[in-house]
Amino acid sequence: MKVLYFAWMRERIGLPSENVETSAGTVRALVAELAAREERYAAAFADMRAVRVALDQKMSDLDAPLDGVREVAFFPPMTGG
Amino acid sequence: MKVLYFAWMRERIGLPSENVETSAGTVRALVAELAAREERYAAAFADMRAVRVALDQKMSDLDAPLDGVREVAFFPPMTGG
Amino acid sequence: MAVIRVQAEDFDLGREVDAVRAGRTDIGAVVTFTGLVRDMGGGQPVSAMELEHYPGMTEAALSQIAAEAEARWPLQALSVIHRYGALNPGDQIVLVVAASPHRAAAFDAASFVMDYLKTRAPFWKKETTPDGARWVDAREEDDAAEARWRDA
Amino acid sequence: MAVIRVQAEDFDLGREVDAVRAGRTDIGAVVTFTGLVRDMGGGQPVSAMELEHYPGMTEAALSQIAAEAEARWPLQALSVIHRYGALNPGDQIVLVVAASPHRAAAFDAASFVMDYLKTRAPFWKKETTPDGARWVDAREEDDAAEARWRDA
Repeated sequence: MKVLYFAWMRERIGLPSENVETSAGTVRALVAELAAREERYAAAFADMRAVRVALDQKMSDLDAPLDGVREVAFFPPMTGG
Repeated sequence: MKVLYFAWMRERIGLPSENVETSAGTVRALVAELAAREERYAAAFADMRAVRVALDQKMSDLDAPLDGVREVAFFPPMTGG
Repeated sequence: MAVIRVQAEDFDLGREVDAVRAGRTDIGAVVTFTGLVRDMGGGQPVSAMELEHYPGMTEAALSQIAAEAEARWPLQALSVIHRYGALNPGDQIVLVVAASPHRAAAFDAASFVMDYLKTRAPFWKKETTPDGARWVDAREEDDAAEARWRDA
Repeated sequence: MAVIRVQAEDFDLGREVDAVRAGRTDIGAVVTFTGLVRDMGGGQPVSAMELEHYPGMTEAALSQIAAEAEARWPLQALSVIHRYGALNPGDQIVLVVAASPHRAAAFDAASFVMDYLKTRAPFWKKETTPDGARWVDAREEDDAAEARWRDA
């Protein structure tokens, strides 16, 4: 599964994207796995109110299942326009 | 006093403007004088719901006094933009 | 101070917005409205339009509307350009440009100016149709559009 | 079908509107919104901006927003152009062009697209200030601006 990070999440984790081997069933379980890895991940996922998630480029939420998902993206609230 | 007509009022009366000698105290009295002149004036002022008036280039109404007014304009509701 | 122009000549949207933006970096939002002559009116094909106005009062009315908008929203620039004379379908009639630090003010100000202009600026349209030329009737929805700013 | 472009290059307002109007005489109203980089942000001077986005999802999100606008209002054309990369104060960020027979639809559609774009298109702004570079915080008023279309 490809995992992408944008904006300050990308900077905090230090990667724009990575391939993740996981058996997590939901976004929430994946976040728990990633946050347990290292301090920089824990810092990026510390305040989940400030984190948004997209599954295969569609906005989603923490309880969404990951079955069949190829691309998960984490980022802060959008500030375009 | 200068009296101006616009759009279909101008066409119905057949004049864009004219100088009018009047002692009418209000717009309503001036309209009565003009309408009594000839059929073309009577036709132009037949439906006063469709007539707007400006005094010295400011929107006004039938009951406004004419003291000191130099320019009276009659026209249908505006359709610009 | 708003830019007000009443003219027979066409105008250039890009050039007018460039003039508003020139030399400044404090504008966050520019909203423009361009009104065009449609090829249909009152359910009939329109082949030409004549726009009559009241010279002198037109400029005063547009200046008054612009001043009300400037008093109501934090505008950094406001331009209102309206044409008169002979026009054809597809031609530009009116342009409003509103600039503000914030988008809501720019949208509201441009919309307000158009709603007030429709009912308060002394312009009259005459359309040429297959049945001949006829004066366009004022629309009740234009009165309603203006009224919503008074209730607000 | 809306025109959607996500690009590093600048755009030309006049040219985009000309493209919408070209060869047609049925449009009555064109509303444009241009968003610009301001020289102030969060009460601090801003000397530069970096706009990051999510390639692929950005285009999909803008297309979805445009499709919702087209379903909601009788639009004759809708263009959404958004830049990314390094920008300076005064630079253009985003352009929305909405064309319709009637002005209210053009105003509402352009305003709707901007409100949805602010909260749903994956762009993130980083501003350079005298204290260093910082990511711009999302604003609660942008959520409120989007919500008003859902209540409507």
